Parts: sequence; structure tokens; C-alpha cells
Amino acid sequence: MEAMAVESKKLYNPLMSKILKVDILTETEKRFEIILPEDQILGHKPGQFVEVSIFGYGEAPISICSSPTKTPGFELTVRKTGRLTDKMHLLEKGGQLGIRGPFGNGFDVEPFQKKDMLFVCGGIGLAPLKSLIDYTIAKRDDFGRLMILYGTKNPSEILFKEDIEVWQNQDDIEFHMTVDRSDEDWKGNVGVITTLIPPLKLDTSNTIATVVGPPIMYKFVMLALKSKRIPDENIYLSLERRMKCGVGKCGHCQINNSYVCQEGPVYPYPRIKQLEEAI
Amino acid sequence: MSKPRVAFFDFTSCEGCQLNKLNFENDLLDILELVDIVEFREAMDDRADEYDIAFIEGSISTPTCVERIHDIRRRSKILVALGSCAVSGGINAMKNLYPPEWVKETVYGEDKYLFPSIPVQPVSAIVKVDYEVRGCPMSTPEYLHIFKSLVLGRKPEIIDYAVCVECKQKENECVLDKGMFCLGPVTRAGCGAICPSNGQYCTGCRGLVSNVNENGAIEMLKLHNLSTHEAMKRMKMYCANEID
Amino acid sequence: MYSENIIKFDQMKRYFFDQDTSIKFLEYLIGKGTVIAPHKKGETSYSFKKVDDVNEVVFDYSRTIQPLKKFFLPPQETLLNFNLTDNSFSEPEVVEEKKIFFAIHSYEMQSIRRLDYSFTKGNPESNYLSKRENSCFIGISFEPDEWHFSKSVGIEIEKLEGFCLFFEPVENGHLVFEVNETGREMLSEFGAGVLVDTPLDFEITDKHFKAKIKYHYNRLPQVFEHVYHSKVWDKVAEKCVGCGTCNLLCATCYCFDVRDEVDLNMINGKRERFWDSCMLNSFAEVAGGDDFRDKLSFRTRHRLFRKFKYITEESGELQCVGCGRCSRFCPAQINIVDIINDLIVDYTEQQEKQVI
Amino acid sequence: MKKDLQIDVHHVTRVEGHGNIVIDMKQGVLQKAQLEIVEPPRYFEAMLKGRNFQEVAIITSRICGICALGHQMTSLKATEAALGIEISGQTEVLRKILIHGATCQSNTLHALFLATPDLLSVGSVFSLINTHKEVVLAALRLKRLANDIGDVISGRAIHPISCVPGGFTKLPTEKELTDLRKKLVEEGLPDVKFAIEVIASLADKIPDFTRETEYISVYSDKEYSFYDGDICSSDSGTTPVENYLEVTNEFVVPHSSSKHARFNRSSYFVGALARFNNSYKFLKPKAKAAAEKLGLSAPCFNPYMNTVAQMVEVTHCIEDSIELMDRLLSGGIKPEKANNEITQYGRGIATTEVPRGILFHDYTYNRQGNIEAANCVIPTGQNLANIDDDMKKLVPEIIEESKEDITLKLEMLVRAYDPCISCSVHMLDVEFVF
Ligand SMILES: Cc1cc2nc3c(=O)[nH]c(=O)nc-3n(C[C@H](O)[C@H](O)[C@H](O)COP(=O)(O)OP(=O)(O)OC[C@H]3O[C@@H](n4cnc5c(N)ncnc54)[C@H](O)[C@@H]3O)c2cc1C
Ligand code: SF4
Ligand code: SF4
Ligand code: SF4
Repeated sequence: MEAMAVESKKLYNPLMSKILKVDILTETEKRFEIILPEDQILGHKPGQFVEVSIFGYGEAPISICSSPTKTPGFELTVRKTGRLTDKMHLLEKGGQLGIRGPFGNGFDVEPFQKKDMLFVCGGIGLAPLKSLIDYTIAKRDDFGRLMILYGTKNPSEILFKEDIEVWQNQDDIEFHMTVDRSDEDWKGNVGVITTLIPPLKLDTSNTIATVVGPPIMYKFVMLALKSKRIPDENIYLSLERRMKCGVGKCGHCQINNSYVCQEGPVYPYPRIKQLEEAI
Repeated sequence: MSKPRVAFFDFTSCEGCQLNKLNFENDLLDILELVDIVEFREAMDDRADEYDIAFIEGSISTPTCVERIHDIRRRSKILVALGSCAVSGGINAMKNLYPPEWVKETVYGEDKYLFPSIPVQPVSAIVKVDYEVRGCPMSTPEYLHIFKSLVLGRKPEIIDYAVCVECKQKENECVLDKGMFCLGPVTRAGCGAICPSNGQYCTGCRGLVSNVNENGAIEMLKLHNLSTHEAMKRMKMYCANEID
Repeated sequence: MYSENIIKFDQMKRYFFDQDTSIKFLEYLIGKGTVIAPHKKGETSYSFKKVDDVNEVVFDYSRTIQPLKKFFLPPQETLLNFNLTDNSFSEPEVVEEKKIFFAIHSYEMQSIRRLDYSFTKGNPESNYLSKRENSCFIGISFEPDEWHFSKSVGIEIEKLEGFCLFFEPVENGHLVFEVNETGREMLSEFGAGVLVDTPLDFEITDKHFKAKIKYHYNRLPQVFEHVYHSKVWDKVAEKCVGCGTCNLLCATCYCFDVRDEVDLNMINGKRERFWDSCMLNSFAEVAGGDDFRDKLSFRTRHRLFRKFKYITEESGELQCVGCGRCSRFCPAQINIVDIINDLIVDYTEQQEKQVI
Repeated sequence: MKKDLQIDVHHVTRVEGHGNIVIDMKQGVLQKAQLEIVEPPRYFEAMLKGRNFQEVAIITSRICGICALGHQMTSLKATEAALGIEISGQTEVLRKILIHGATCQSNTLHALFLATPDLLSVGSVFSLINTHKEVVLAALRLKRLANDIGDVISGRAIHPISCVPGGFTKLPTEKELTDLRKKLVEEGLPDVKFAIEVIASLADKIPDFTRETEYISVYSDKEYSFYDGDICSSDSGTTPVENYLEVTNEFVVPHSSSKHARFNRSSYFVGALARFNNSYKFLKPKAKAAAEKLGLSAPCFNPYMNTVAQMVEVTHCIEDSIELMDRLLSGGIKPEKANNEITQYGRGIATTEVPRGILFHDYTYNRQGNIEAANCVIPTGQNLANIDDDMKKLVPEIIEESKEDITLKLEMLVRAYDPCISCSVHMLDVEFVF
């Protein structure tokens, strides 16, 4: 059988990995620093994800939020939302997680060299983008301007407060944020994330925009970026779908003819436009 | 870790679901290892005040039932509805289909006396229900799944697809091929398609899947020799409260 | 196309087996490995099953309920056994055995070749491929019923690719063709007797398919380019009840769900996968409850696009093999050939409009 | 001493359904001794109206989870009688085995799980797991085996699936029956023997109380009959099933949401003890031996002995099932479809012995095979008057004992009848409040 000639792989066996550190970011989000057995390096690209599992509680795709330049461990930011993630939130330093991956197509950083980088992050969308943000900061000289736009529903949902403080105080990073609804202590912008785009002065042809957030955010952000005349091919989006395997078999993540776990989660915008079911 | 304190309560029902639990002969001892059963009227005398998990069987059909279920809810951390009667009103809810005048006529004997009765309702119509084990009688594998999930402290998997899925996974001969009709295509799975596996049509005891195509379902039943009227009647046997 | 096959048949060595010899041959096969063949199931249905009693094997059957995929991608399959106390796991053992599939129709054989593609490309999956190893297939021709339409998707009754032997019914028995080397070895070991050179005057050409797609299969991907927004999808969705039968029994559908289940001792457990279907609620739902294919019309469209366009773009082959299961077993009697022909009408109308 | 006594046991435990015991004695005069049935009404007869004959047994089996099979069998027989549907001999034998299974299951549950804890002075079977593990295990095995009979032949022990008018939608295979038979011989008989020894050793804990009453059961002159026969009264002999209303004479009492019944006396007894008293001579040998071991002989007038009679019946049912299976297996299982040919319509009445006693279903069908009128008379309802009469005799006899002991004996009495309350409220005459 010619089909049998290929060497097959055990695709579903996780590597039992250790939690090095757990940070509480908000009421519903925690950050986990994880190390693979024998200090193996994950070797991911920014924007890729891993399949995380706890036996008895299931498996789910989670974006890697640390930069590939940070080794040997890597970081995940997880929202408590169901079977697996609830249980993850009960784990502490020393706990074990099954890891498969990295999977998917991340950001190809080659074409971004010397470009101005615009990051548009909604809610937990900051987590997957943070791997790229951290990477560009680590390799700051390879890039032009770094502009980070970040919006959350309300101030209590803000992630990575320490990093944000650093970003805010650094001259070579332009950071703007907003909340949909403010509270008493909030002194910053109020309004949806799209309100942060019009004031920006952009060198449109030299700007790469990367957008990650909840499904409804995409439509409006794309309109705003359009009016800024950023060429479609300079815009990248990361999509989220249900996934049961991460290796292009189970079919759950399929959008038209694209498997998010293979071709995505990061897509150049022209490709998204071909995928009618995408957003 | 102390064992979860578990209680079982029965409302208007045939008590088949309760009995089904006593039928876990092989697993009963394992189950008792995992939890403390603190109240189970059908099998024991003890009573308790507070419960980690309360399992409720039966539908709500009298004002007393309403008071009792509120009281149990107040004292329970997790409340699980067991069986069609508790989940949807079940067979009992068929009563709601008939005009009250007609029911009076049929049910009144010459000796009338007052026994207050209200339209049959599922438990969730009165209090918050955390999880549901469907079926008439409740499905044993599903019950065990929810039971184990709760002991593990995780959310159970909630099935929202048709009985046909399990029926096809088992490679049953479809009862439609024997000239019968079947409610399996629109009924929520979880029973392991036990009726079609035994050559009988699915009566829909587990209620409808969500987003059901109701008109499509009636057209489908008509293809299999039921009139519109009969199709509606069959679909309402267990879903009197779900379909208008 | 048919003439090509006749030439092939003509050049192949062939033997005559009467019913007794066929039974003896089955017995011989049982000595060689696990033999799987069609059996009667229930009143009017068939099922592939391991042969325990050679006399129960059915040579003449329409189609089985579950397709052959069930042997390589079982409806329920354990991926891992795990232990909660120490977080260890192991894979279930795969029994190394030779599997001989007997009396297989050509579309069924082709469905396995489609699955081979899907489980090999990108990430070759050992769960599928290890079960797939060591299997050989013996074909048989069949009389199409009102649901078979394999010819319309380019798979003739005598398509031989993948088989080692092929059985063609003739009076009082079968002509047995030696398709490849494996088949030749089998026959000589069995002692098939003398070669026959019966002229091929049996009805090898054009057994009558009642169900037909109006266009040649090569044109179908082109049709699918233009019917994404067709109203046909809404029309189908009025009748469809979303039961998932069409996907589950499809010879080439392979989507699955994965669930963890713990034993009552709360120590051991299994990670299992199950056949799934893109027609079902929650198949494409994401955290937060958004469903990107929430309508039955979208789901049916996705189902057919996977058969006639998405995978075809990469593999060059239609994924539908024309077994007719989705139509035959649909409780709402939705027929895939009708859907495609309606789409073709829609497409033709579009083209005509453009000309005007 | 002229005593005052008030007892109010709210929701008697370890019985099926909801009932309260109320005793009111003033100055040594018994004002009230009754079992109040407080289970909500369920209107089954009303719900059956207009239902197709294929659905009727599915619905009636939901009258009660414990007696589901009995209701289903009686319902099928009534439907078949009304519509002139014939069944095969094979179907009849399979049904008889099913009824044996259901009787074993229910009698074991009652005798070993619900009543035995009283004899061992504990509150539930769960407490016995540590002290009497082998008894519990044997009981569990027996129950499992009884359920296996239901699972194998009817698809599911509770709310059976494959029994339909005219036969079965799926037949057990010969292998399944052979395996089952083997289990009955190798596990069933030894386990029931062991259980009977345990109960025999506790016999002195069974209250000594007698009150002769009328005993009513199904009777056939060929066998210890559960499946079919005439109505037999220990007072007046047999009556054909068609005249069941003359026997049951149901009447309404204010303290019960279930009707009471009487025939030749103010009350009558149905259930294992009635069957035992009326059909003793047809018991199989091992069952007769068990009865002797347990000190039970016919006729017996102690209602507490009903529980003991149930264990004798378990022995009989296992023995008879083995014989019936041998009969089926010797000829092989014939692959046959359920016969659903309707040849007539109108009224059909049927009776069956279910674990708690004699049960009647009475349907009238129209030409389309839909129900026009339905009536079910349930054993627990028939026993209620007898329970009240027992309590009226018992309370004065034990009045000198402590209130706790009196309450316990009364609860044990009620439990001895193994009342199935959710069945008994099948048809309540109530005012409907919407
Ligand atoms: C490429 C990719 C990257 C991702 N990256 C991240 C990431 O970095 N961080 C992250 O947190 N998530 C991420 N996700 C999302 C994550 O995979 C899902 O949220 C996943 O379902 C969580 O698994 P679970 O077992 O905890 O939830 P499940 O138990 O599977 O629950 C998920 C479903 O149940 C619903 N649900 C759960 N709880 C409730 C409730 N109480 N009430 C109502 N509905 C409820 C959810 O809305 C959701 O639909 C990513 C997903 C993808 C595809
Ligand atoms: S028997 Fe019923 S549940 Fe099973 S496949 Fe057929 S229609 Fe679906
Ligand atoms: S097949 Fe249908 S009627 Fe039977 S148990 Fe399942 S849901 Fe209920
Ligand atoms: S089998 Fe028919 S009814 Fe079921 S999902 Fe497929 S097309 Fe729809």
C-alpha cells in the first residue's frame, strides 16, 4: 500500500510538563509559566498555540503568550471558562499539564522587518499577540514604530498590568488603551477600541497591523483600518475556533476550505476575505 | 477531602429513576465509596439538612411540591434534575395538553373532593437546575457520567445531538427500514439509542435537541406514515411543555 | 472508460469458482488472517463483520450500514488510557493481524483511498495508519440500486485499484480475476485450479445506475465554484432535521470529537474519540457560544463542499464515492443526487443569465 | 389503663411513593388508624384517551417504575383482547419469564433491601454494607440477575422496550438465553438459598400477629399463575376476569388520594401472601422447601409474613424460569415479528399478578385503534382497606408497648404490604385547579 509508506506519528500523546509559576492577572485570567520535560525548548513562532490537557478534564487550544526568545519555558494566559480551564485555575506551581504542539501557523516575522507594527488587541486577544509584542521588543532594532492598542470591557479585565506599565513608560513604544465601561478609579479613555484608531498618524504603506479579539470586534476594526488605507495584505488576524485535535484531522476548526489549526490561527486579511465563514 | 453529601428526592413520578439507581448493582458499592448518601427516602430512614448535591426526580404538580423544591434548593449546593419528569415534565405533562374542562369531565367521579393541582412543570420552571439527566427512565450511563464529573469537580459534557448519532455509532438497523417511524432524528441523545437498539422506535423521552427544525420533523414523520395530527401527538408525548 | 476496463479484464488471469469453491476459498482465507465480509443485519440491512461462519457471508448485497472506515477509524476509539494519581498514560495496544476484506464494492475501496489521503497528508496519523497496515481487499461487482451513483463520480463497478482479487458473478458461481501479485499468490497457494479463458461475455459493461448526476464529474468542482449562495441550500434545510446520519455513515467523512471519561474508581480513565458530524449543534461552536455555522443550510453546504470542493482542490479527487448511504439512510429522505442536480440547474441558469 | 396515643408518620420511608400513617387513640378508644395516601394525582386514564394502541403500553408502564413490567404486560393483554391481536406461544413463554424476572427483582428489593433492615434494627440497607456485606452482595447479585432477565428479553428492566402488542420488536438470542439460564442455575439458586437462610435466622423478629381476611389472586388450575387466569377469592372461589368490577368495588375514602376496594368482607388482601395461600399446591419443589424452612404454611394469616412469601416466590420464579427457558431452547428461538394485525375493536380486559398483587387494565378502543376509555385497578389500592383493618386490630393489641415500638411495628406493617403508592394514585377524583 503506497499510503502506508509514510512514517506515521503518534499525534495525540501529550508531553507531561511542569508548571513553574502561576500569576493571577484578573479574577478570571491566570498566567502559567510552563516547562517541557527535560527542559526541552518548545520552539514556537509568535501566534502559535499548544493543546493543553489535564487527564479527566479534557484538552483545549491555548495561545502561547511569551516570546520565542524567552526560553527554556513558555507562558500561557488562560481564561476560566469551562472544564479544562476551570481545573487549570486550581493548579499551582509544580502542577502538571499535558502539552502538545506548538501548532498552527504563527506570524512570519521575516516580512515585518523594519516595518511599523500596529497591534490591535481586544480583551484576551492581548495574550496571543503578546508573544509577538514581546518578540518585537526583544528585537527592537529590527522594527520601526511599535504601536499597541488595547481595549477591554472594563478596567477589572486588564491583563499584564506590569508589562503595560513598562510599555507606557517607554519612549520607543506607543501604547494606548481604552475600556468600554469605566469605573470610579479609571482615568483613561472610555469607548470601544475602534476609537483609538482614527487619531493615529500612520505611514500606511509601511505599517503592519495585527488584530486579535472577540469575533464582533473584527468587523469594526477592519473598517477603521480600511479608512486608514492600510493595504489588506499588511493586515493579519488571528481566529478562534473549536478544536479537538490541533493537527488538521477532527474537522471542528474548519472555515470553508481552511483548517485554522493548520493554515491559521493567524491569517493575512486577503485570505480571510476568501473565507466567507471567517468573521 | 471529605466526601460530597448527596441526597435524592422524589416528586410526581413513577419513581423508576430512583429505582434505576438501586439497579446499579455492580457499581453501587463503588458509588458509596465516593459519596455520603444522606437522604434517600426510598431506601433509608435518615434525613439531613444540607447537601452538596441534590438529585431531584419527578415533576412539580402541586403547590406543596413548589414549596418543597424551593426548600431543597436553598439547602443544596448543586441541584440535578433526574429523568424526564424532572427535566421537562415528562409523561405527566401530557395532562397539560388537554383542556381543563375535558380533564374535569374524565377525571371527576361522583365523589369529588379537593386536591389542589397545578399544570405539570419541570423543576427548572421553579428553581435553578444546575444539570439534567434526561430520559424515561433516566439514562444510566449519562447519570454515571454526571455523577463522576461532579465528584471530580468538573462540568459534565452536555449532549445536544440526535439519538440517530448514537444509533449509527452502534450500527443498528434503522427502525425506519422496518416500516416504523422514529423520533430519534430530533431527540437528544445520551441513552445510547437504547430503544432502536431493541428494535423499537424512539419515543422522544429525552426531549428535543436544541434549534430543532420542528416543521422538518413533522414533514419527516409524515414521510413515515403518520398524519400531521398523529405526528404532533407523538412528538408531544414527552415534550408537551416544549412544543406549542 | 468501460472499454479500458474490459481490456484490463481481458488481460487478467481468471478462474471460475462455483459456490462451493468460493466457500472453500473463504475458509482458506480464515487460515491466513482475520476475514471481514458483509453479513445480514436485521431484516433488510447489511453490516461488515468478522467472519465466524463462512456460510453467513453475503455475496450479493446493496450496501452495509456503516462503511468500511469503521475498521480503521472506529466509531469509538480509545486514544489514551490514563491514570489520575500520577498523570501517567499509555496507548492502547494495536493488535498486529492480517486483515482480509472480502466482497468489497469498488466505491468502498475508493473511500478507503480517500481516507488514506486525509490521514496521511500533513500529519500522518498513526492511529489510523497502524490499523490500516496489513490489510488487503478482495472486490466484488454489484447491482446498483436506486441510491448508488458511484459511476457519476467516476468510480465504475469494476474499478480495480486497491483490490488484489475481483469476483464477478456469472452463472453458477464467480469469475475470479487475479488483479495483482498478492492476489496471484493467494490463488496459487489456495490451489485455484485451472485457468479459464471464458470470453468476457458477461455483463461487465454499464450495469444500470438509476441515480445519475447530470454533469460529468470533472465539471462538479466548477459547479461548486458558483453555488455557494444558491437557494438550494435553504430548500434542503427546510426538510433536514440535522440528525447527522449523513455524515456518520458517509464512507469518507472522518471528523471526530474527543472526550475524557474517568472510571468509577476515580483513578483510571480514557481519552476517547467518537465519530462526529458537521451537521450537529455545537460542532462549530466556540467559547462564548458563537456558532459560525448555526443554520442547517450552512451545515449542509459545508458537508457538500467538503465532498466536492474543499478537499478536492488539494487531492484532485472528489471525496464523494457515490455509495448512496447519506441518501439511503436520511430519515428526511434528502437525496444528495437531487441536491447536486438542483445545484447544476442553478448553475446553468446563472451561466445563461451571464450570456444574456 | 386508658391510653391516649397520637402517631403521625409523615412520608413513610422505604416504600414506593408518599404515604402517612395516622393513629389517633383517645381514652383507649381508637378514633383513627389509617394510611393516608398523599401522592399527587397523575391522571393516567385521562392521558390515555385518544392514544394509539402502539403507544398505550409505553404510557402505562410509566404509571410505576417498580411495577412497570406488570403494567406493560397487563396493558398489552388488554389491548390484544380488545383488538383481537393473536400472540404466539413463544411470546407467551417469554412474557412469563419476564414476569418472573420482574417478580424476583421487586420481591428481592422489597424483602432484602427495604424490609430486612427492620429485622436487623437498622435504618437502611446501606448500613448493612459494613456489618452484613455478604448478605448485601448476595442481594445485589440476585437483583442484578433479575434485572438481567429484563435486560436480555425486553431491552431494559425498568420501562421495558421491546414488548409490544402482538409480540416483541427484538428477540433474545439463544446464546443470551443459555447464558442467562446458566447464571440462574449457578448464581440465582445458591444466592436465594442463602438469603432464605438469613431470613429464617431472623424469623423470630417478625411480629406475631394474625388477622384472617379474604385473599384474592389470579388463579389457574395448571400453575402458580402470574400471567393469566381467573380471579380467585379465598372466600368465594373464582370469578371470570370480565367481571372484575364486581370484585374490586372501588370506593373513595376521604383520607386517601387512592381508592379503596372490598369484595366479600370489609377489605381483602392481594399480593405474595394471597398468591401463596391460594396457589400453594403449584409451587415448585425448591420453593416449597424454602417455605418450610421459613416456617410458612398455607393458609397463613399474618400480614408480616408477606415479605417471607415474597422470598418463597423468588425461589419459585427462578425454578420456573429455568424450566421455561429449557422449553424455549429445546425448540430454538423462532425469528418472528410482532403481529400487529387488528381483527376487531371494542373493549378488552386483562389481569396479571404483579409483585404487589392482582392488577386489572380495562380499555375500550375505537375502529382506528385509539383508546376511548381506560380503567386500571392497582393492587396497592386494593390493599389499602386491609391495611387500615389490620392497624385497627393491631394497635389495641400492642398498646402497652412504647410509642417507638408501636410506630416501628406499624411502619413494618405498612412496609410488609410493599405498597406502591405512585401506582395507586393513578386515578384520583379531584377538583382540577388551573
Ligand atoms: C487557536 C486558539 C487559541 C486560544 N487561545 C486561548 C488562550 O490563550 N487563552 C484562553 O483562555 N483561551 C484560548 N482559547 C480558547 C479556549 O481554547 C476555549 O475557551 C476552550 O473551550 C476552553 O476549554 P474548556 O475545556 O475550559 O472549556 P469547555 O468546557 O470546553 O467550555 C467551552 C464551552 O462551554 C461554554 N461554557 C463554559 N462554561 C460555561 C458557563 N459557565 N456558562 C455557559 N457556558 C459555558 C463556553 O462558552 C464554551 O462554549 C483559544 C482557542 C483557540 C482556537
Ligand atoms: S432508528 Fe431512529 S434513532 Fe436510529 S437511526 Fe433510525 S431514525 Fe435514527
Ligand atoms: S431511544 Fe428515545 S425513547 Fe428510547 S430511551 Fe432513548 S430517547 Fe428515550
Ligand atoms: S441525514 Fe438527512 S436529516 Fe439527517 S442531517 Fe443529514 S440531510 Fe439532514
